[in-house]
Amino acid sequence: MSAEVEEQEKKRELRSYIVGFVLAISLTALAFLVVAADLQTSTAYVVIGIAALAQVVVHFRFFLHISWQRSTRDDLQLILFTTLIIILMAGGTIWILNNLHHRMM
Amino acid sequence: MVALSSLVLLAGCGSGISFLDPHGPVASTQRDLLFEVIAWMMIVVLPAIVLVPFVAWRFRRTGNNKSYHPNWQFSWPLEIIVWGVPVVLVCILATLIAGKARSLDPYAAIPSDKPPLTVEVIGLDYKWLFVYPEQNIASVGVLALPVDRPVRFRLTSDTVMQSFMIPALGSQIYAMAGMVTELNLLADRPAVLMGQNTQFNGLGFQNQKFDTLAMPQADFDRWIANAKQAERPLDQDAYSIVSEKGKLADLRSRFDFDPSKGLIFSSVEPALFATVVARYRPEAAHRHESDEAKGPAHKGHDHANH
Amino acid sequence: MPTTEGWWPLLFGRLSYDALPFYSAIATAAASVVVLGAITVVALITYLGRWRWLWREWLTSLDHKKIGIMYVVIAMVMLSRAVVEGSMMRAQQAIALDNPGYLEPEHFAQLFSTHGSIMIFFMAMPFLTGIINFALPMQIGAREVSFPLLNSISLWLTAGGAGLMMVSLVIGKFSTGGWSGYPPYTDAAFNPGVGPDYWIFAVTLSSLASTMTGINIAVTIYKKRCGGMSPFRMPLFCWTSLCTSVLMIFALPPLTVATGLLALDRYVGTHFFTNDGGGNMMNFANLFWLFGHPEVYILILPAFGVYSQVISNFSSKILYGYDSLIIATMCIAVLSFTVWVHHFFTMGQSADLNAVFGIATMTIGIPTGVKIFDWILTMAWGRVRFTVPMIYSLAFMVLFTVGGLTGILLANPAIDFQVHNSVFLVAHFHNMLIPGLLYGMIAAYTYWFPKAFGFRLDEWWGRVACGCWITGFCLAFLPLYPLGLMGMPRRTQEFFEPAYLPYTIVAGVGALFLLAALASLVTQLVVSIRRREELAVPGGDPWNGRTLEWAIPCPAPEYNFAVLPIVDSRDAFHAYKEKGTAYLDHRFYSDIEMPKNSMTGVVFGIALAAASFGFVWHIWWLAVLGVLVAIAAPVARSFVLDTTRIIPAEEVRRDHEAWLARLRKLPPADRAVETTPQNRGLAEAAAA
Amino acid sequence: MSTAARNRHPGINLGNTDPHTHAQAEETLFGFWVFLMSDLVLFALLFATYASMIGATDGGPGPKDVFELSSAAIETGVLLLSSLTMGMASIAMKYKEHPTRLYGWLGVTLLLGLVFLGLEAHDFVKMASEGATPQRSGWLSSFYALVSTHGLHVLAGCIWLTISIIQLAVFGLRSEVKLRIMRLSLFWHLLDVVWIFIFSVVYLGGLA
Repeated sequence: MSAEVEEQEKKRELRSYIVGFVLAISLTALAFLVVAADLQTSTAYVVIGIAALAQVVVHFRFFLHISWQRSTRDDLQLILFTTLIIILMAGGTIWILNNLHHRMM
Repeated sequence: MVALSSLVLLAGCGSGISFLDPHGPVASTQRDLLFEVIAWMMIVVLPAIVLVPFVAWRFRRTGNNKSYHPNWQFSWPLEIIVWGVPVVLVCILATLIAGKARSLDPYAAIPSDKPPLTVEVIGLDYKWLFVYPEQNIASVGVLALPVDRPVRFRLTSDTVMQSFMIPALGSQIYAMAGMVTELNLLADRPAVLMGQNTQFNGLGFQNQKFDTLAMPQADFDRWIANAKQAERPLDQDAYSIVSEKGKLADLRSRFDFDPSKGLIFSSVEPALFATVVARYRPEAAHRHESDEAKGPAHKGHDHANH
Repeated sequence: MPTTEGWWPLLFGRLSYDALPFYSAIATAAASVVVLGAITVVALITYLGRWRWLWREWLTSLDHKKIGIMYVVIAMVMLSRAVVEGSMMRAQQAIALDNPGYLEPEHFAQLFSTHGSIMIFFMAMPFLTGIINFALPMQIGAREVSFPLLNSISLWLTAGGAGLMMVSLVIGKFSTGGWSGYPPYTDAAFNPGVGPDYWIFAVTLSSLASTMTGINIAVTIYKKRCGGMSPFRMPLFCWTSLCTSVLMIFALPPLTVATGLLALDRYVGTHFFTNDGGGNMMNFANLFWLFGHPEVYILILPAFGVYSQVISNFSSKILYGYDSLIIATMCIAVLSFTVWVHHFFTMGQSADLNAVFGIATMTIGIPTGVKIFDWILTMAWGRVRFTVPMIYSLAFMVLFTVGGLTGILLANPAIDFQVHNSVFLVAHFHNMLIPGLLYGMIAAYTYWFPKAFGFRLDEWWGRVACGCWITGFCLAFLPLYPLGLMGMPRRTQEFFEPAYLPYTIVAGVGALFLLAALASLVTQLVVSIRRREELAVPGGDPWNGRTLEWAIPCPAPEYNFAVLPIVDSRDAFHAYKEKGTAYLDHRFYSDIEMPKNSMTGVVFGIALAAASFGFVWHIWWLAVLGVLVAIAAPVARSFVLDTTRIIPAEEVRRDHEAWLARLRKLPPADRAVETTPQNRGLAEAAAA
Repeated sequence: MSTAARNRHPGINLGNTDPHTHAQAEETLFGFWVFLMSDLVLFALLFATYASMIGATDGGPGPKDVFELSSAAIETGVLLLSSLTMGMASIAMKYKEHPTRLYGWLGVTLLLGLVFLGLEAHDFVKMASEGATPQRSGWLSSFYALVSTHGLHVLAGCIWLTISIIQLAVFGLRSEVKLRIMRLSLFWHLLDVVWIFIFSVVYLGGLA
């Protein structure tokens, strides 16, 4: 591997971290500002939720180097399967306990 | 199989302890559903049970069979049957579940031209306390019900989680501290029925049984009138004695009563049930008061539609 | 006894003379058996001078086969205890009509709690983990698992948990809250004693161990397959092991959370599941069954894999519907995460919610049904040999179908409202776990035993055991179905309905058969060891096997394969034999790098078990010390860089060629003499 | 290049600069990644428990009484910055930059981790002094369980960082040490992902 290619790759990876960091910090700031600005609660929830999901994608993309293009790998499948399980478990828990709460408390 | 076919014989014996000998519409629907599901399931169960020994014996090594196909491993028609039949069967059974779900929801009111009788049930360690708020009496170890009139139970617990069940009448449901669950049942003929807790709650668990006396309205009215003469109010002191850990029979040292007839209280401290609930969940007290104001009959339907 | 003041509580926490089991004669006897058993084992090893051998060859070994065997040993020991406990309960209920019987209520409650906890966490889980550990790497043509040290750590965590269970029999009382340990009953307010703490820590150790095992097995299957072993060439046992390990990875965390939060409630005074303070006990049920339902399939899937191997092997026929079975397995694995509410239909949630989960539950019945019919079709047009593993498989298929029927009944919320918490439920899950899991594990034990030790198990005693397990199961559990329909609740120490009595007596007789089955298994082992010369199968292939593990000697060498195989079909070894290339001399051998032994696992497991004991008895110095040692052990190990050793190519060549030379002198055995001493492990197909 | 392109795993890949370690990394990192996913499920359930207990204050203090936006914001910033420095450490390791750089970045990450833990401990002490202890209500129990589980993970990460620095000094940049740092950086980045949900759901959700 030539030094030149290596240098390019290094630059690309450095840039990836910096871009990721800037995106993440902006999304974080957005979410905090929405709360600091005392927006209407439901609007705030929506913005916080979207910012959080976007930031998760940013972290996976820029810090953990997961992307759609290399989807032949097992890792992405693993992440997607984990997401499915988490949605089932956490979503199910919240659904069930809310339902029970409404019916008996 | 032997065990399952003997079910039919069972219906006769042990009267009043089981939904196989139902004494109300809920239990009888459940029994019919049980047999219906078993019948449908025979479509796959019988072939499997017959084919396993048959195929194993037919193709035994020592058998005189020339049809040996060691590499035969797939057949589309068979595969379609193998997947298709269970899929269709499960679809049929799913409609059975979906169809009966709401009407058999323990919270759903039982259709009747008579207004439901409300009974408040408090689970204690190794006994159930029944409060009749309209009649202002209470009982432990015995539950009197008028026949052909819906009963709406509201349940809570003053101890660990328990499960309230009168098998011959229908469903069971958990009773938990600080929470109120609901159960709607109806007895359609007079009988003495077994009632119990089915959720293990300690060393006296096996003794947490009670007699459910399903009786004609006139007898029920007489039973209430008798109860009122007991001159034994259920005030805070009496409640704290009843709610001590122990079996019903243990209460004989504190009250004078015949355990086979149950311990009856002639009056009940106002809002005892709400007090017990609020002990664990103070904010719940308000909610239930407002619920009461809305009217009880409403509630079952409300929730069924959630 | 200075138990509450001075130095005593600092040193010994809540321990005192009262912790010894002299409150009941039966408990004292049980504790004595444990103590005497432990002393006997220690004395025997000392007498034989085998401590060093034990330490070097077994305890610190990172060989997946030895770890697998040690798991199975744990499972067998715990199985013995739990079968005896189960029989004691059946005996109690056989005489319990209006009669408190011979067991105290508290003792009875401890029994159903330990019986359930042991059977699930310390019999079933170690058994299947052991079998997978033993067989899977050989089946995929690998020399070891991906993380051998992690494997040893998992083993020793499991052993630590099992040890804690055994200690609870001698010191203090175990929980009376059942294997599911529902609060608030198990909260400090209602159970301030040490029982629930024993349960929490034993279960948590097992839970952590299983999570790590799951990771290890999944990665092994993903990354360690031999050349040509594409996923759709793996034996079906590998597929079910993969699905099981995925379930372990994702389903054990809810259990860890549930037991962890319960521990916080008990130790710190938080309000997760308490009656008051805003606690919500329903979340415990939710979390526990988020684990509990996938757990059912963690238990059953490896057994399904074993049945697939056994039925194909002993029908001398390729598995019917291989792809179909794989799809069915994957469906089961995913669906198993969507059904947990059916364990608490009666908690009060809405009818619609119950209906959704009821229908999801029944949906699992589809792939399971498919499997049964695929197995039947595997036998069809084959040549079925009724060996012991095959008899277990046949019994399984029939009895499991009955369990499937009752499972569909329980999946219907309206019916569940009647039979929930009844002995119908007890009958159902024993119906799934005894014919489903246990028969499969014993079949696997019988099937792979020669690969582990070089000789077959005695066939006649195997059949006796098999007959006893089948008769015992039918008598002990089928009567519980009608009993449950008649409203008899589970966990009842006494009952008052005369109608129940005939059934409980039959069930009690069944328990005797189950005890006999256990005794037969022990006898079989002893008889087989005595006859080991006659039963030896040095050829390595006693069953005319189809998969790679049969291509190597019995017992298998440490490195499994002298040269890593390359496969080009499913049932690779069978294909080699057909082509006559099963036993070839290899031209090139290379050095083999194998992991060195390590004591890290032993130290880690014992340290956490000791810490758990410290927590249970509030002996805080022990708890802290144990945790610190447990952290220090892997850290210290990370400073050791020299972790592997090389087996020289020349040694591998010598051993392999010696084996081949021996093999060529063996008489090929016809399948008619498969179970006789004439079977020396060379199948006729290969010889032809 | 072709194998390097095929064998990619989360985080920094050593394909071009150290093919030997890269080949080993495949299996080890996949295993660690699976562990992280299992750990995520554990966090998901703590979140679900928290969500189900949001109303369970039992008459005690609620989110608006005990949370401060500014301290949550500072903690978030510190943790995010530490993710960046961890990334810089990975790059320094991959491209064999001068050892002091690697030490430097790892050291800064460790420092940021410790600062984060200090801030969190300070928050907890302050809350407890206002009566918001874990024993006060179900909601507070679930809050402490969730946030301190994350905190414990950060603590474990800090210990791991310390050990890595020591091992770098003792062994130099051997494959084993590299693999450990690669796993550590995955661990660290994923803790940051969990923190996104904590500040969004717990702090911002509670204060909004």
